[in-house]
Amino acid sequence: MELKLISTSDIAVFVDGLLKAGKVVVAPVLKQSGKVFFKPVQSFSEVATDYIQTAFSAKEVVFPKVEELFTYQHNEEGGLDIKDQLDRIPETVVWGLRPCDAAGFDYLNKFFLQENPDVYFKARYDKLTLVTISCSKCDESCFCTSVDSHPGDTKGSDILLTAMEGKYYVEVITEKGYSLITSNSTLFTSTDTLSKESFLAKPATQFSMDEIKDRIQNAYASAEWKHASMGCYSCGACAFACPTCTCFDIQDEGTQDHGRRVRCWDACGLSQFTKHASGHNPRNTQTERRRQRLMHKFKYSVENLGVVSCVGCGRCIRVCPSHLNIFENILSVTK
Amino acid sequence: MARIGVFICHCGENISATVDVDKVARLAGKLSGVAYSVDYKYMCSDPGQTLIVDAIKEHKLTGIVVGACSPRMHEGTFRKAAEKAGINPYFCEMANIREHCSWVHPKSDETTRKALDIVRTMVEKVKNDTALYPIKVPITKTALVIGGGIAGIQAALDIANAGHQVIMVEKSPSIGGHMSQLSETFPTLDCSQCILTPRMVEVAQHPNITLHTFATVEDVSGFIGNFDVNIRLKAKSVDFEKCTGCGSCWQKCPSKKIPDEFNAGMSFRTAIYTPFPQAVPNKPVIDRANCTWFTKDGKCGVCAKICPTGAIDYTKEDEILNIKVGAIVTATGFDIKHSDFFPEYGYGKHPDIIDGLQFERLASASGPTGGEIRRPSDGKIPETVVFLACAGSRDKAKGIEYCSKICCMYTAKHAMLYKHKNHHGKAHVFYMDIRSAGKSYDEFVRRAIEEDDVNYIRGRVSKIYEKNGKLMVVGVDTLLGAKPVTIEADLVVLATAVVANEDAESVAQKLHISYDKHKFFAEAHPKLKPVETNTAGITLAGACQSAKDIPETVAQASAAAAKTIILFSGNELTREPVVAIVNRSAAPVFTTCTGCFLCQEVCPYQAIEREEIRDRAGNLLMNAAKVNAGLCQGCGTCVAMCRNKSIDLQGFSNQQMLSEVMGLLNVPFE
Amino acid sequence: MRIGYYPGCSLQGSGKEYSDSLFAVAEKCGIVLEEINDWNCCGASAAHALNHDLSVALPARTLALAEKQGLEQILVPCAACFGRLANAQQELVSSEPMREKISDYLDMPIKGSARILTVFEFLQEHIFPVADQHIVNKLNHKTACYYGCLLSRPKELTRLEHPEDPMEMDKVMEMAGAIPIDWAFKTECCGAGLSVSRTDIVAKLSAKIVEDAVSRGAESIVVACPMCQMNLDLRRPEINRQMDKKSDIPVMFVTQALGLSMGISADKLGLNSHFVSTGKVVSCVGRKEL
Amino acid sequence: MAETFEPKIVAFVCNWCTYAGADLAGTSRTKYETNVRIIRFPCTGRIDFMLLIKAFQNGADGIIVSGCHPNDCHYTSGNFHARRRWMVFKSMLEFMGFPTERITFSWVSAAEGKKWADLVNETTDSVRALGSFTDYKNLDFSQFNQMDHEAIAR
Amino acid sequence: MKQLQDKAAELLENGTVNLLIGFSEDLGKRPVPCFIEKAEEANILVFNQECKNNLSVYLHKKEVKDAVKIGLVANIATLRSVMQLLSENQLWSLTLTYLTVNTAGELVVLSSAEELEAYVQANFPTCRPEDKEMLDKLNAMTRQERWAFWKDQLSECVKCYACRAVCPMCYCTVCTTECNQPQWIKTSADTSGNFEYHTMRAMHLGGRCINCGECGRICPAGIPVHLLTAQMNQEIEQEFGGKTGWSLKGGYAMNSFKPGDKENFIK
Repeated sequence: MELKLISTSDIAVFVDGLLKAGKVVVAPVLKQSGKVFFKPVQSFSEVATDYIQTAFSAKEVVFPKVEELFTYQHNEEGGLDIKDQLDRIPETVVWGLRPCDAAGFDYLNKFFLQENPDVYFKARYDKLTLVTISCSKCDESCFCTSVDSHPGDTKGSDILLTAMEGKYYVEVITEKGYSLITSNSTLFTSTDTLSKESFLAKPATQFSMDEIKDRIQNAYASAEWKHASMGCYSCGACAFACPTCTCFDIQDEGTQDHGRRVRCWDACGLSQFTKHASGHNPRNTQTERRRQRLMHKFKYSVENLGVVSCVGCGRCIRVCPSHLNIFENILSVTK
Repeated sequence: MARIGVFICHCGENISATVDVDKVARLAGKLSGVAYSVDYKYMCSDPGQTLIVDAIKEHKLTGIVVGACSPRMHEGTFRKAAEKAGINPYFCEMANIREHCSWVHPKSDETTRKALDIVRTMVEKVKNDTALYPIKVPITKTALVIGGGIAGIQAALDIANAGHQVIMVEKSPSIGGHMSQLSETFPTLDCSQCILTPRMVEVAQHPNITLHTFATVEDVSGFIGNFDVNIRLKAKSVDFEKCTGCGSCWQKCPSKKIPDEFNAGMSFRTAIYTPFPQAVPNKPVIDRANCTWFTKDGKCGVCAKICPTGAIDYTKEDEILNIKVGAIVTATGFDIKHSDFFPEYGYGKHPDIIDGLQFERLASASGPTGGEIRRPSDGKIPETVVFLACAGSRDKAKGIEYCSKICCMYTAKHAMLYKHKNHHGKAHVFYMDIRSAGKSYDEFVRRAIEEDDVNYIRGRVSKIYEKNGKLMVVGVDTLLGAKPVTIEADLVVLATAVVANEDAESVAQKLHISYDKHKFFAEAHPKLKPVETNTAGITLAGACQSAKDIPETVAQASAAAAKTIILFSGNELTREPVVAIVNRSAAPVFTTCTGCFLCQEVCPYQAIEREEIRDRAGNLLMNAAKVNAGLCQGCGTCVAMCRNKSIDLQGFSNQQMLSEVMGLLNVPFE
Repeated sequence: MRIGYYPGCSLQGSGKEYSDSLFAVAEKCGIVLEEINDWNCCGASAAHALNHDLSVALPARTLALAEKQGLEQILVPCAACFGRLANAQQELVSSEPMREKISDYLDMPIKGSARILTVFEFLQEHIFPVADQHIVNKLNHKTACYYGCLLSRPKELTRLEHPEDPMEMDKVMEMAGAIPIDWAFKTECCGAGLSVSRTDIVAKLSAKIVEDAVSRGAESIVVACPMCQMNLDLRRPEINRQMDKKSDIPVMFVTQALGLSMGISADKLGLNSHFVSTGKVVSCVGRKEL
Repeated sequence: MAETFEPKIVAFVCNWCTYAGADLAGTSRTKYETNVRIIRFPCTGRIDFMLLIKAFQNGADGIIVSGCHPNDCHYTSGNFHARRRWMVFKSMLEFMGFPTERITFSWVSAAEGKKWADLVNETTDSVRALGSFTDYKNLDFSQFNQMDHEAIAR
Repeated sequence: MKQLQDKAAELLENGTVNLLIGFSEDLGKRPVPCFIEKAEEANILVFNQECKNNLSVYLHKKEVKDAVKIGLVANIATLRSVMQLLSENQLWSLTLTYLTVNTAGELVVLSSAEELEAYVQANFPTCRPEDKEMLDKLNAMTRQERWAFWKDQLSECVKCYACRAVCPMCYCTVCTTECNQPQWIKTSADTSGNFEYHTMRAMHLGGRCINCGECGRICPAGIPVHLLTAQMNQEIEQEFGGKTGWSLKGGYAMNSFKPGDKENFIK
């Protein structure tokens, strides 16, 4: 871990430098809808700087909403030619994600790589560097501090930037991060004092994770689940916006003769998610589906991977059509 | 895994001249799922078909594509071949590489490539074909004829004479309809009743015909071959078993001042009555609305006292008779425009301005005046009679744009009849155009003008008013210098418009048949299905479909009968299985149909029914659409309308059509 | 409900008794008629023969003024005026371009939304409901209700129930205790347009009307159009000559008749300003049943 | 592409009128362009708008939809329903900025073999002029693939 | 407000209603859908301009269906969609009572479909101005500009199907998007798959959509999907007449026809 400084004016130079070096830079871009999305940019001028949180998380850089696993083609000999694109994945830098998203990557890593690693995820992740910018603002949906994180958390990041007057603190956390700045080392000056707290946002703390962790153990039977889920329209918005939701569905598109196999996002909130061919559905009501989602975040993933899989980014609260609130729900079911 | 056989036909030179058939066969053989592929000179020839049959057996083919001519040409042929070889005929598809390819393009690689594309498309379809089996619908070989006019009578007799049972329903107490009211008929001037009554009697006596007079159709359900009909037998108050038709009851009946429908209101009848002397059945019924017994509870009762056989029974109630029939002939006839429809002619106010039917009664030997033309007001013989053709017809302002068709002819007839009876009288006819198309029709009109010197004036009449005992007919003569003319008449006869019965709409709704904006029943196709309706098994006869004269009516009636007899010629009706079907599956899904029933509205054949899906306890779980294969004609409009694809069309299923598109465009190799 | 009122030239001149009686009746029934400020000529009957736009613009101006005045109903008693206004209104609502064009001419905004009432509609909707409180004596005589052409044609505008044989006025007269006769010339033309230029034709046409009415025993003719009234009344000498018999059958406006039955004085109703004396009829009022 | 672009055109036609019309064109040996491939439906009423979308998605450059003239429908009203659907479908596509000139709607009766041939020729010419329907074909990349391609482009 | 709460309490008390669907406020004082089964809870109810959700969509929900007797605190859009649903033979298993607040600010209680129809027709909403503005803006663009607009918008769609989930007219138990024999709609959320999905959705809703605008409001990617159906409704109303959610008798323009329908676009 190394500590450096960079002046605000040099940021653009740094990013454009990365682009010149042939890297794909994926950064927040403000679209006409007024929402901010992660997009590949051609120059720093496209990058949005004033935003609390992007509409969707940066997870799709390693876990695209549609990932073409391979294409197949019926050949004259009656066989199939199969091609994948793994070798075509470029060096990529994600610029300007928030610490909560970075923490999300930490979870994604565990999920995809812990046992029998997923080659597609790995191929992308290996070529990925995360440059995080800590939060100077937050809103009532933010609750990272309730899930053992905070607006200046370095978890999952390769580099963490923190803005202060005229310059940025640069915390270089990993090798990947280090190699990224060495490519343009002249822009950075070393420093050893780090006092960023005063520049960080102060999101409200909704609950203490430790208490929740043991209270959740017997939450399954809580009668509150029904109340917590009545308003749910059973759309997948929360899961698709979530930095740690990893459910997917694999589909073949095309004909017997030729087509492609794709991996698409899926969501446990969708009514068809657990539906059997017979028509029987073990999670037949939204109550069960919502419980599954929340229990997975706060209990099952702890049991399976040893970490809570909610990073408190608050996206699910912002996107919910009926304004369901994950921390309100968690509090009510663990009462 | 499908094992498809592809058979490319040269059609002599017809295909091979421009298409490289050998290449098509060779490349088709490489398509996934194709197990065998061959080309041959004449696939439709016996050796060609044998080749197919053998190939299917030898290579265990599950389906075949014949690349040859249009399916409209030989689909049947090859499907039979497939069946012969032991596979379901609906696993055979034709790739039209002749009409749509070899004949319309020059010899070139492009043409060959197109031929291959067409074949590949059909290969994709065959892969998704499913076994279909002809739909068999049992037939109840009894026909229901609604209406006892000349149309109904003709249809009933034809069907009955073909050896089938017929049930005839007539709402009035006697059959005969409007024709029985007519005096003479054009163009021959022979007596209407003389030619009609024998037919009426024949109906009454025919062993295959069951006649229900004074009865109406209550409701109709079911479908072609299997209609379930309820008939309301109105209480006659007379026991026909006992009644001998002696007539002493109506001679003695005290309430004698009821306008007589049969004489178009120009004379009176009694409350218990037979409509006319030659009525069939010739037995009276009590018109309860006008009978003192019913109106002044229990007073009178004369007929009961007088009846020698004690046939009168005031306690009788309406009965509902349920019958099962296989086909229905609708012959409910027509009506004409009535009083106060013509304020400008003061119609309804003045007794001497009458309509065509009233004149028929005046002219009829059995009419109120014994066949003498006397005017209703004072019974005098009119010296001047004015006839108005197109009274209401062809008149937008009156909401009747159509031509009533029969008026030109019967007006000429009326004028003639009048002249024949009063040689010195003057007869004037106001007309718009004379429409006398028909065998010896125009000659007939000429005769009226030339031999019987009827004065034809081309123009319309703006008003008729009375002035010192005369009817002033104010009109215009558009030919002779377009001058207004006023004729002082003693009697005016309006050839009023022919219109649908006032209950036509409700009848149509009971039968689930469609009708036009004038409430005339709609034929299934204006040119090719003039007697069928959109509801299979229900046909039309006579003026209920549009204004018609007698010969046309009789012809259509026989046509309707023929359609019915054809339907009855087999024990069951076999239909192409190309019909729509709503998916069904096991609980808890049952079906993906959401029961919005929007499909019901688009179906031209009322083939979509509601099914209530209930659990064992009988609780209603859901409503779902269900296709009646007996009615469905397989157009598939409902399929395209169904939002979540719950309804599909066998033979042109979503899977088939989509894979055709996919197969056509995703070219595996060139 | 405010009711606008458009007199037009006749009701201030030849047909003054029409408006007098109309106001008398309205007053009796406690109904206020608001005259349209600064109204102008309706254009009948010359304008539409000369210039189509003009024939729309003239009535349109009046309509625009009415709208400005916030009137949603306008009573137009004169048959000719009614024809023009109703016609113009239809043109305005049925053609957007036309509406814009006209409102440019006038440079006033115009919707053409106000409802234009015939005298019959006015009587039916506003007088009928309260009439029986005010009708004090029966007219007690046979009368021929004469509608003329402008009140019955075209049927789309005049909205009569039976344009060929209208009954609207007959109903009013029945209510007033008269006995409307059934006759044949209700909607014939009296020759209005030619009133001045071709009195001979007027005489011919009007004679038919008077003759039929008389021959069916009518003791008065009731009209709702100033032109009709004028022709049948003013031209009586010519008419008599035409019929070559003398008829002194009076010709009243429907409102005058109604007024009588409400006990309003003949004077106030202007019944004394006719050419053919109305005395006979006035004297029938309240007499024993026929 | 050096040689002139040859469009792929799919025709969705009803069995009773247009398909028969095309047959007539064949029996009377009327020559026309080879670019059109016919798919037979019982009735225009059966043609699902999704099939048109699918056709474009799978590389069609143009589409013909054709059936019986009004009042000639074998099933009396299928084409009337179709007509409404196409009217709305077309305007909706236009609203989405879709080049609707690539879709040709037409009535071709069983007697109009000539009209069919002309229709095919006209449509082929116009679509050929419009060129390959790359607008739509280019949609067929996931957002991530787009990132890849942009990267590889540099 | 008090009035509403009391009435709701009364209905729950006397058993006219087993479950009442309405709005309460969350911590951020935003109105959120709430579900009340006990009279004493009725005091959390609120109703104001901010209550935008179209609650009728919940009537398809199993948990709600089970309650059978439902009370609905509804804005006009919600009532209108209930009308449309009734005309499509839905909701037959429910007994519905509607509570709403009219323009005069008084509480209105509707307890029968007929009352509902009368009220909706009397208070029928016009096209929302903000929609109209957007539609005119888009229609003024060139074809290419529109294409670019939608291409950019749809590229953000992740197929979370929130637009479908909040739509009361999307009540199919299995949506076409879930059909895989054949697969009509690609599961892929790539732009062409999205184009396909939204075209399909618009076609299925045109002439049925009641323009509540929920789908557009809640899209997590901020895509104005509601404009597609708004445009189609506008088109359909102009060409064929008939308003959605106007009559219990329905009158869905897309499965009726007039022989004289426009056909100038047909060769």
